[in-house]
Parts: sequence; structure tokens; C-alpha cells
Amino acid sequence: MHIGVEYFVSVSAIVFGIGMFGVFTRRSPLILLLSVELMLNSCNLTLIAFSRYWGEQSGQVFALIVMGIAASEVVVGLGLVVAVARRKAELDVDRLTALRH
Amino acid sequence: MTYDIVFVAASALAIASALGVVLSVNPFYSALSLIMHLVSLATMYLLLQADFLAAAQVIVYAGAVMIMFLFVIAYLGNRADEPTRDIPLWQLGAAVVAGSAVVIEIVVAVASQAFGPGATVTDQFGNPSLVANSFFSRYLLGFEATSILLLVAAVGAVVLGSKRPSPRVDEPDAFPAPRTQPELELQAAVMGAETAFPVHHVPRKDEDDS
Amino acid sequence: METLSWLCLFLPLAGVVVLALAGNRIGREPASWLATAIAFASFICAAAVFFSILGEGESSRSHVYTLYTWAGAHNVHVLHVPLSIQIDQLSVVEMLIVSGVGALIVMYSIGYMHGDPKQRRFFAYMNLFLFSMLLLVMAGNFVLLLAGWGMVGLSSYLLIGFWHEQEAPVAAAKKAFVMNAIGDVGIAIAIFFMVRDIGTTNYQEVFTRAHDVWPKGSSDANWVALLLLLGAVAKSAQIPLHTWLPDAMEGPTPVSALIHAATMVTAGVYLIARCHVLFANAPNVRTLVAVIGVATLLMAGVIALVQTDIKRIIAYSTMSQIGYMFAAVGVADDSAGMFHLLSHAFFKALLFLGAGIVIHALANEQDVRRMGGLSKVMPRTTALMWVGTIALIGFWPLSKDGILEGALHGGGTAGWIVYVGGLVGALFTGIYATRLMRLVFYGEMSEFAKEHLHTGHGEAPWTMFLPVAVLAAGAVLVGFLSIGFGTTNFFGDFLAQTAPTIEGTVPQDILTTALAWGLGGAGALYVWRLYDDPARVAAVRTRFQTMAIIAEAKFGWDELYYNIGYRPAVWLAVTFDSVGERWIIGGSLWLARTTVATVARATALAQSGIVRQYVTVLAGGAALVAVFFLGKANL
Amino acid sequence: MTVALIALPLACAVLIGFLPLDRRVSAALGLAAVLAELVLAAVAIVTFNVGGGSQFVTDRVWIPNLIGGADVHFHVAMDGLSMFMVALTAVGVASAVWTAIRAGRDRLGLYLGLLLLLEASLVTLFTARDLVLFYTGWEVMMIALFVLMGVWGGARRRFATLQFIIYSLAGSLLMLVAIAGLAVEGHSFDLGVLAAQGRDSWWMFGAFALAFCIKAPMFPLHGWLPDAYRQSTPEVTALLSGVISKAGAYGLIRFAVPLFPATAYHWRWLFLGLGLAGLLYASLVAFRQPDARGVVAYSSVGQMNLIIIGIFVLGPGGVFSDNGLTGATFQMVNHGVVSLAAFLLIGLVELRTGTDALKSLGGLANRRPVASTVFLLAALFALAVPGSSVFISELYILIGAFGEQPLLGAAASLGIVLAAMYMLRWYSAIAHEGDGERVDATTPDLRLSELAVAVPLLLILLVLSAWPFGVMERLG
Repeated sequence: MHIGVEYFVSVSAIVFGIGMFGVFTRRSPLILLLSVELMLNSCNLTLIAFSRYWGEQSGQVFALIVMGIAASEVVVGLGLVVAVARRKAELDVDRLTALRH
Repeated sequence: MTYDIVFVAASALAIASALGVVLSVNPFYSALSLIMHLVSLATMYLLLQADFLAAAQVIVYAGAVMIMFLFVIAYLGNRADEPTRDIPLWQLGAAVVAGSAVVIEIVVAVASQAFGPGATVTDQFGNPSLVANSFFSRYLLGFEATSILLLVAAVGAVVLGSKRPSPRVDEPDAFPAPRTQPELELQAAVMGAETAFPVHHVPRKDEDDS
Repeated sequence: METLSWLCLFLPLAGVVVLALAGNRIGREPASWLATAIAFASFICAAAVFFSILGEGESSRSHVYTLYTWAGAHNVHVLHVPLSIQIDQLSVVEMLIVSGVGALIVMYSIGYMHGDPKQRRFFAYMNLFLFSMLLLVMAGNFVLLLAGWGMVGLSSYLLIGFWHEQEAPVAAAKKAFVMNAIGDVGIAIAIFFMVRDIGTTNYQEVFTRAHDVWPKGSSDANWVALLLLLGAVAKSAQIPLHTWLPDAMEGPTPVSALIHAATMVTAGVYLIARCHVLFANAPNVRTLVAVIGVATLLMAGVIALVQTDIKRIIAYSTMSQIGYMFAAVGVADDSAGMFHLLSHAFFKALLFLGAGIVIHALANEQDVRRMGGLSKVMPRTTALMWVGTIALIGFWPLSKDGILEGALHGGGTAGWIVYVGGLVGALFTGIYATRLMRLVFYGEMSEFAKEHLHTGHGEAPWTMFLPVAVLAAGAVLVGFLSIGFGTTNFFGDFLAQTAPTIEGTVPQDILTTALAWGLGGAGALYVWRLYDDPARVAAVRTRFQTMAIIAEAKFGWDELYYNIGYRPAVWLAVTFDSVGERWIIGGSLWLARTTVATVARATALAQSGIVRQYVTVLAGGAALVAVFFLGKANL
Repeated sequence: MTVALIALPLACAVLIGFLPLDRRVSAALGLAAVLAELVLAAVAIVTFNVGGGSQFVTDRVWIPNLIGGADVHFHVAMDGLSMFMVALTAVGVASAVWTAIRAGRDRLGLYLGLLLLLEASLVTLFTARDLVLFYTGWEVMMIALFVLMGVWGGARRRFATLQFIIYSLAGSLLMLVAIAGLAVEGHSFDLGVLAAQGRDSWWMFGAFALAFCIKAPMFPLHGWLPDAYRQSTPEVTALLSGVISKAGAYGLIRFAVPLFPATAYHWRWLFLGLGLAGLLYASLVAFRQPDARGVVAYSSVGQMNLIIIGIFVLGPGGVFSDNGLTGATFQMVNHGVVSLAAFLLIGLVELRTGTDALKSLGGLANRRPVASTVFLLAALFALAVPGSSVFISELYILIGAFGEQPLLGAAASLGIVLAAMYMLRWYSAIAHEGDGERVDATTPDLRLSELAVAVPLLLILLVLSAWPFGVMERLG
């Protein structure tokens, strides 16, 4: 059995789906953020897998940039969670609807 | 053969820990599962000759970022727990359908494609100096943009975290009331207009009827 | 001569501009004198033009001067309208009447309007009227004619409604303007015909080519003449568009004299004389002109018998006299019509200004029943009024006789109608003209008159008297133009080329003159004796009760127009406003608003603010898009 | 030249609208900008080469290959029609800015900025020779108007704005679709190129015509107009009626008919019929309006329908009628200035009495000679008194209509009588008889600073009346 790029991509797809499922179904903002991390990482895996497949360094560079973005997102996301937690009793994304329209 | 075993083990672990992330009730366990997931991904990076990325994944991601998560979870204590897991059935169904649709589509797309053995690369592929070379030459702009983004995020986090929560006050009216008579007269004097006669104002009561 | 003509036209306009810009920086008296001086200057220019035309050969007396292109475009298919004037015998006669009589009346107004807070404005309007009227008579094409036509209507509106603080003048002014606008539309549509078939509106080309493009008696020829006639009857207060003229008496008396007697209202006669080629081309319409003229002269004569307002009596008399002019041009006796226009300008202005002196002296009272016996206190006015009355009845300038003679010689049905109608009209004229004199100047002075009569320094200031005297002299002298001391018809010969007369008209048909004099004189004597005894007056009224009621109701024209014109228009407007705007347009608006609002509310439901729902929809969308691309890749 | 005409107001709009300037500075800058724009427009008119076709051209590629291989160009040029529309815009916005400064609007800087933005967009759409550029100008104009109407104005302004938005968007979005369709079929966005192809497509023509006829507005698409004209500030109403309605007529002349000549010819009776109906209908409705704005608003509808008649007097192959088009374009200029004057004067009445209900007004001409004269002149021009420039343009339109069908010309001529009826009613109700309940002896005459707007507008009309040819030959 040769482990080709398609295996890596499939794994990444499955992880992506799991992350998406988490975003869809969980109401805790922290777990939402963690699920988003899952999705981002699955993308990273795809990038690196294709980088190896094409023998092209750029994919790894992009993956690095994605990590940077993920880090920023976590920082701001967690900051928001903390700020909301200070104001509101409940941390529930379904009840944070003040910016509706 | 070792390659295959490592792949299977790492991918199984990755999927299992991913499930752990989304299914744990306690966010603390979720975070720990995510660390596990990240480490198994790092292993797969190694299989793909992305040595530097694997190291960065473990040190930066699993190390720094996840520690922050854990700090916040610890800070929030039991308030970090999920309030309720009630979810409308239709939304659950939609979530399953949409999620699986995306996954299935990716798998179908991948499966319908014949992938060759891939490019042959030297051992040097993926080593830090090569990555750094690309980073600082061809992708310099992206690098700088990312660094600015990180800076902004850091500043944002400080602002979000440091602000005293203030009681909610009603925002001032976006459309202030008509200006008062003295103000009008002042303006008229400034503009050289004559105000010897009384200026009648139609009262601007807003009627909304639609 | 060209410069003089342009000066004659534009001097009054310059007067308007100066008076408007000066505002209250010049005093009322200087402003009035400035306007008067300008009117006289204009008259001097007109006289100079007249004499230079007189000095020219008979065949070369028509001139067209163009200042610049007024409207048009470089594209040759676009109508080209030059700012051009046509100076010929017809227009120069009109110029003399307009500027001459105009100047006298403007001068008269100095005394009449003395002390009015809006005196300056009045004189500016008078100058505006003079400019407009001169433009009308001097225009070299139909578009400029229409411009002048509309602007005299405008001046008339401004001057009728001059005392706009009260309701009646405003209503009268609006009525006059709207009815004249109907006439303007008639001329405008006639212009459309000219542009479509001839491509220009210049008099000379239109008149030369009219026979070619509109064969004699064809429907287009009839339409053009009929539409011009519509304009003429509106301006000249002939049936059926005559109802505005009596109401127009709400304006100051000099205005009535100038606009509603001497000049503007006779413009219809000028128009028909000017377009005699077009009317000759449509014989049926020309007959209609005569019929309208006779009908109006009889009807107005009857109504004048029962009026009690001194100005309205004269107004109906004006209508009746213009009826004579229409009758004349209707039987193709254009120069006779123009001659009556000329003499009428003198004697009718004279009568109005004389009436103005009376009104002025009686604290603006206009009801003849509250006058009486004024000849004792106002002998000079009485004498001057007699000159006018004699002229009106037709004893001296013989202009009315000329019309009857022309009709008789022209023959045909129209000729007989005019002849008989004109003679009957002469009887009415004798009655109402003498009745006016009898009631105002003779008999017992009424209580009102005794109380209010105010003739402080003589009967009136000299600025008011002098013009009246000059007009009286004119009314006497003008007669000689026609009979030329029994030898030649100077006036008719002068106009022969531009306003032809009937061939073979014998000056002085003794029988006709005798009939007209006899009827007029009989009427005059009858009414003079009648009013000696009030009981007989009442008896006469009882005998002709039906006729009197109809006449007092002015034959019901106002009610007719109110019911068939104004009310339906208002009803239509109300219906459009309440049904069309409110329900149909408003309904479509409501539909649009409601649709948008409903759709908006429905789509706003999707904005729950629940992030996870958004994400679900997003993923679903992404999945669908992916399906599309997968399908595309596999096919 | 054209670019300067667009850039100057745009730059000043950004400057005044966004910088937190002092009111005085904003006002001075805004005034300077509109005056400079006026000077530029005057220079354009003076240096215009009569009979020289399109001039002051700038043509650069703006967005290469947008759809169907068609490049979007920044292509602006002025021929006579564009130039006088630009001049009308400059005059209108200048009067509006001065009126706004005098009236002391709230947040003056933003208000003036929006007016200048409106000016820039109008100049763009009047000079654009590229469909996308035109559409850009069109939409920016709408946006500026939405804000100007929705934020400043009467009590029911939001309601009025909502209706205006619905109608406008319905038209302009369809036009956008048609522009895309044209580009796909014709591989160009350039007006000249597309017009040379001479397309025949009922839906594209319909989409263009709908957008323009809503803006003009043509009967029965005028539903948005009464509320919009009543609820906006006087200067915005003046611009709506004087300049923006002309954008609709301009679109018909410049785009709808030349792009689809055969279609326009085929459907011309629809427009002629609705135009005639609209002229008579709106004139009659104007006669019954209870307020001064209503009368002029519906008179404006009537006049725009008359212009539409003049435009759609088409020969076979969509060729404009010579007299009809000359009259229609000249009437656009005349009616623009007349509406500006009428609505700004109504604004002055409202300033004095706080109302424009005719039953509360009256007697303004008593003891107020200046107001009396100025209102009178405005009313006379509005009713097209013979001899005025408005009369000339109406006459040419009607000549064109008469050439197409005598009954059409004759029926449309009735509009002259109806105009006399409603404008005299308007003037009498404001100026004549005794003082109305909101007018008394202390109600002042017009001031010098108010005449600064009214007199130039009336002077323009007087000059046009004295020498219509000066404008008409350049319009040709």
C-alpha cells in the first residue's frame, strides 16, 4: 500500500467535517473556537500534503501563515469570550444576538 | 511499512482526538483533546517532510496557543461549561447534512482524481532554511501582513481585556434635535443673513408609517 | 426707417426695464412722466415711419427688417424664427393707433392714478403693454405675432388685476388670461399647420404659398382660417369667447380705454385683415367671421341696453363695435374694418376716458343710477362725451356706414346679413349710447352724486383733460380720411395693397347713410324722451320683460361656460386627484411598499443573530456550490 | 475640462463631508466650490465649438475586460446637450448650496458635501459615454439623494424616501441587467460602439426606458414624486425637479433611443400616448392641489411628459424629429431653471410662514413689491407665457408632435391652457387678495441675500427668452 496524497486529504476532510459539526452543534463559545481550530488545522494538513506532492515549498509557507492567522483569531476570540463573560452571566452563543440588526 | 503504520496510527489518533474535541462536555477535555490532535498532526507533517512545520506545530500551537486556551478555561471556571446542549432538531439535521455533504464532496472529489506518486524531492525539502528563504523573499509581503495582523490582534486582546465593563447606556441619538433659536441666530450673524423676521420652524416630529 | 421702426418697438420695453430696475428710487411723478415721454417718443418714431412710407412708391411700401435669429437651429429642418418686423401700410396704421392713442392714455393716467401706492408699477405695466401690442402689430412672422398676442394678454392680466387686494379684479384677470390662452392655442395650432406644410411662419412666404399647399376651400385651408379665427374671437371678445371683456372692467379705467377698447381687443380684426389671403382661401370660414360679427354686435347691443355700470355699458358697446369690424372683414371689406377700428379707437377711448373723469369725480362710483345731472357741474366733460357719443351712434366719422355700404356692394348672403344686422345694431347703438348720456349728465342729480361729487380744481387736472380733448379732435378729424372731403377714399387707397377693400365700393351711398342715421337718431330721440318719465321706463321694461331678463343674464354665457367648461374640468381634476392619485397611483405605491416590506420582514427572520444557524446555511451553500463544480469537473 | 468639472465637486465633497470643519469654513468652501464649478461651466459654454460634435473628450481604460471581453472606459465628453445639462447642474447646485447655507441646515458640512457629491455624480452621468460610468454616476446620484431626503426634510421624510428608493431601485437594477446583457452581446460598454450596432431588443429597451421614465417621471410612474417633493428640503426638491428629472429625459435621448432605435420606433405610441395622458392628467391634478409644492410638483410631471412626447416623436429607424427634439432639449433647460426658481421661492415662503398650504397664504404681493415681481415672473415662465423661452420650447415640441399626428399636437396644446389655469391659481393664492392667516404686515419682503438666488435664475430665463437661438443652436 502506497500512502499517497489522497489519504492525507481524506483525513483532512474528515477532520474538517468533525470541526464543522462541532461549530454547528455546540453552544459554548470556547468549544466553538476549538472546533474552528480543528478546521484550520485540517486545511493546514491539506496544504502541507499538496506541498509535498508537488515538491513545492510554498504550501508550507502558507501553512505557517495560516498558523499565524489562527493564533490571532484565538487571541481575539478568547479576548471576546473573557469580555463577554465579565458582562453576562451565561456564555451561550445562541443568546449573544445583540448584533442582529 | 513503518511509514504506513505511523500514518494509520497518527490519522486514527487525529480523528479520535478531533471527535474528543467536539463531543466532550467539559471544555477542558476538549482542549486537551485538541492538543493531542495537534501532536498527531505534527506527526503526519513529519511524514510529509515538513520538519519545521511539525516543530512549529508542537512548540507554537500545542505549546503556546493551547496553554492560553487552558488559562482562559481555568479563569472562567465552571462558567466555561456549556450551559445546555439543547439544540433544535432541524438544526441538528441541517448540521449533519451540510457537514457530511462537504466531507463527502471532498472525498468524492479526491477519489475521482488519479493521483500519481508525487514529486521526488531531496532530503533538504522542508528544512527551516529553505522555508525561511521562501518566507523572506517571495512571500515577504504575506509575512509582513501576518505580523501586522498578529500585532493588531495583540493590541485588540489587550483592549478587550483591560476595559472596565461599564453599565450599558443608551447611545446618543444619531439625528440630534433641530438647532435652537440662539444657535440659528449666531449662524445667521456669521453668514451675514438677516434674521430681522421670525424664523418659523416646522416641528420635525418623526412619523413612521409604512 | 429701419432704426426708427426698431426704436418704436423697443422704447417701451426700455421703459419697462428702467422703471422695474429703478423701483422706488425714482418718485411716482417722475416715473409717470418717464413712461409718458417714452410712449410719445414711440409715437414720434411711428409717425416718422408713416411719413417715410408715404414718401415711397405704392408698390414698394412693404419692408421686412430682421434683427437676429430668434429661435431655430443650424439644422435646416428645424423651424427658423427670425426676430423680424414687417413694416407696411397695415402695420404702420396700427403702430400709429397703438402708440398715439396709447401715449394719450398713458398721459391721462398720470392724473387718474395719482396717489396710488403702486403708481410706478402701473406705468411699467402700461409700457409693457405698449411693447407687446407693438410687437403684435409689427411682427414679421406668426411666432412673433403669437408672442405679442400672448404678451398683450399678459399685460391685460396684470392690469385688470392691478388692484389685486380685492377678489373681483383677480378673478376677472384670471378669466381673461385663460380665455385668451384658448385663443393662443388656436393660433399655435395654425402655426403647426404652417410649419408642417410650408416650413416657415414668415408672413410673406406663408401668404405666397398658401394657395399652393392649401387649395381654396380645402379642409386644411378651412382649419387654418378657423384656428386663426379662434385666436381672433378670444382676443376681440366675440361670440363665443367674449365673456371675459365685461369682467375686465374691474381694471383701472385708463386700462379699459387703452387695452379693452382702443387697441388690444381690436387685434382680432387686425389679424384677420393681415391674414386676408388665408381667409380668402377659406370662404366658408370668412362667412362665419361675418356671422359671428353680426351675432356679437346684436347681442352686445341688447345687453348694453340694460347695463347699469357705466364702464360695462361702454364695454358691451365695444364688443358690439368690434362685431361691426368682424362683419366688415367677414365680407372681405378689410379696409372698411380697419377704418372702423381707427375711428373706434378714438371715440371709444374718448368715451372711456370721459367716463373715467366722471368716476374719478364721484369717488369711484360706477353705477349710472347714482349719477345724473352732471352736465351742470361738468360742462366740458359733457361736451367731449357728446362728441364720442355722436361718433358711436355713427353720425360723423361714417366708418360704420362704410361697413354697411361695403356689405351691400359685396352682396351675397353674408353681405345681406351684415347689412340688415348692422342697421338693426345701429338702432340699438343709438338707444344705449344716448341712454348713457341721459342718465349720467341730465335729469335730476342723485343724492349720492350730490354728496360725493368732488371737482376740486375744475373738472379734472389738465393731464387728464388734454388727452380727452385730443381724442375728441381725432374722432372728428378722422372722418375726413375716408371721404376725403367727398373726393377720394384716402384711407382705403393707402391700405389697398395690404388690406384690400371690395371692388367698386362707391363712397357715400346716400340711402345707406340715411337709413343708418335715421335708425340711430330715432333710437337716440326715443330714449331721450323715454327717460323723462320713470314710469314709462318701467312700462317699457315690463313690455319686453323676457328680453330684459335674458339681456340682464347676459344671454347665460357665463353660466353655460361654468357648467360645460369649468365644472367638468374641476370634476375631472377632482376625480383624477381623488380616484387616480389616491387609489390607482396610491394603490400601486401601497402595493410596492407592502411587497417590499413583506419580503423584508420574511427575510429578516433569517437574521436570528444565532451564529450557528448562519454557519449552517453557509456550509449548505458551500456544499451546493461544490456540487456545481463537481458536476462541471466530471462532465 | 470635463474631468475637472467632475473632479472639483468630488474633491470638495470629500473635503467638506468628512473633515470636521467649522460651519463657516464648510460654508465658505462649499460656496467657493460651486462658484468655481459655475465658472468652469461658463468657460465650457464660451469655448464650445458650435457644430463641432462631442468635445472636451477624455477616454481611458478603467476596468479592462469586465464581461464579454468588454473594457470599461472612463470616457467622458460633452456635446451641446451634455454641456447645457452640466451648466444646469452647476446653476442648480449653486443655488441649492446658497439656500442651504442661508437656511442653516443641521450638520451643514455633511449636507454641503452631499450636495457636491450629487453635483459630481450628475456631471458624470451627463457627460459619460460609457454605460458603466453612466450607471456609476446614476447610482451615486441616488445614494446622495437618499441621504439628503431621508435625513433632512419634513416629518414624513423617511416614508417618502422609502417610496423613492423602491421606485428608483426597481428601475436602475433592471437597467444594470440590461447593461450587462448589452456588453455580453455587443462586447463593449462604449455608447458610440453599441449605438452603431443598432440593437433591437424589447426587454433591454424596456429596462432602460423604465429606469429613465421613473426618474423623469412619466405617467403613471410618478407615484413616488408627490411625497418626495413635499418632504424634502426646498433646495433638494428644487434639484429633484429641476435637474434630476432631466437626467431621466437625458437618459432617454442619449441611451434608450439611440441604443435601440428600431425598438423605440416600434413602441413610440406607448410613450406618446402615456405622455399625452400624463400631460393632461398631471395638469388637471395640479389644479386641485392644496399646497404650493403640490401644484409645482404636478406641473413638473406634466412638463416632463411633454418632453417625453417631444423625444418620442420618432421617424422610422428611431430618428428623432428635428423640431420635437430641439424643443424637448431646450425645454429641459428651461423647465430646469423654472423649477429651481419655483421651488426655491416656495422655500422662501415656507421660511416666512412655516407652511405652503395655499389656504393659509395670500396677499404676499401687498406692500412687498420685490416678492410680488419675482413670484410673478416665476409663475409667468412656468405657465409658458408666449414670448418666453419656455413657450418657444413647448412650441417646438408641439410642432414635432403635430407633424407626427395632428390630433396629438392639438390635444397636447391644451396643456398650455391648463398650465395657465393652475399657475395663475398658484400665484393668486400666494400673492393676491387679502393677507392669508399665516401672513401679516410684518411678513417681510424678499431680502437681498434671497434675491441672490432668485434673480440670477430669472435673469437666465430672461436672457434665454431674448435669444433662444443662442442655446438652441448649441443644443442641436
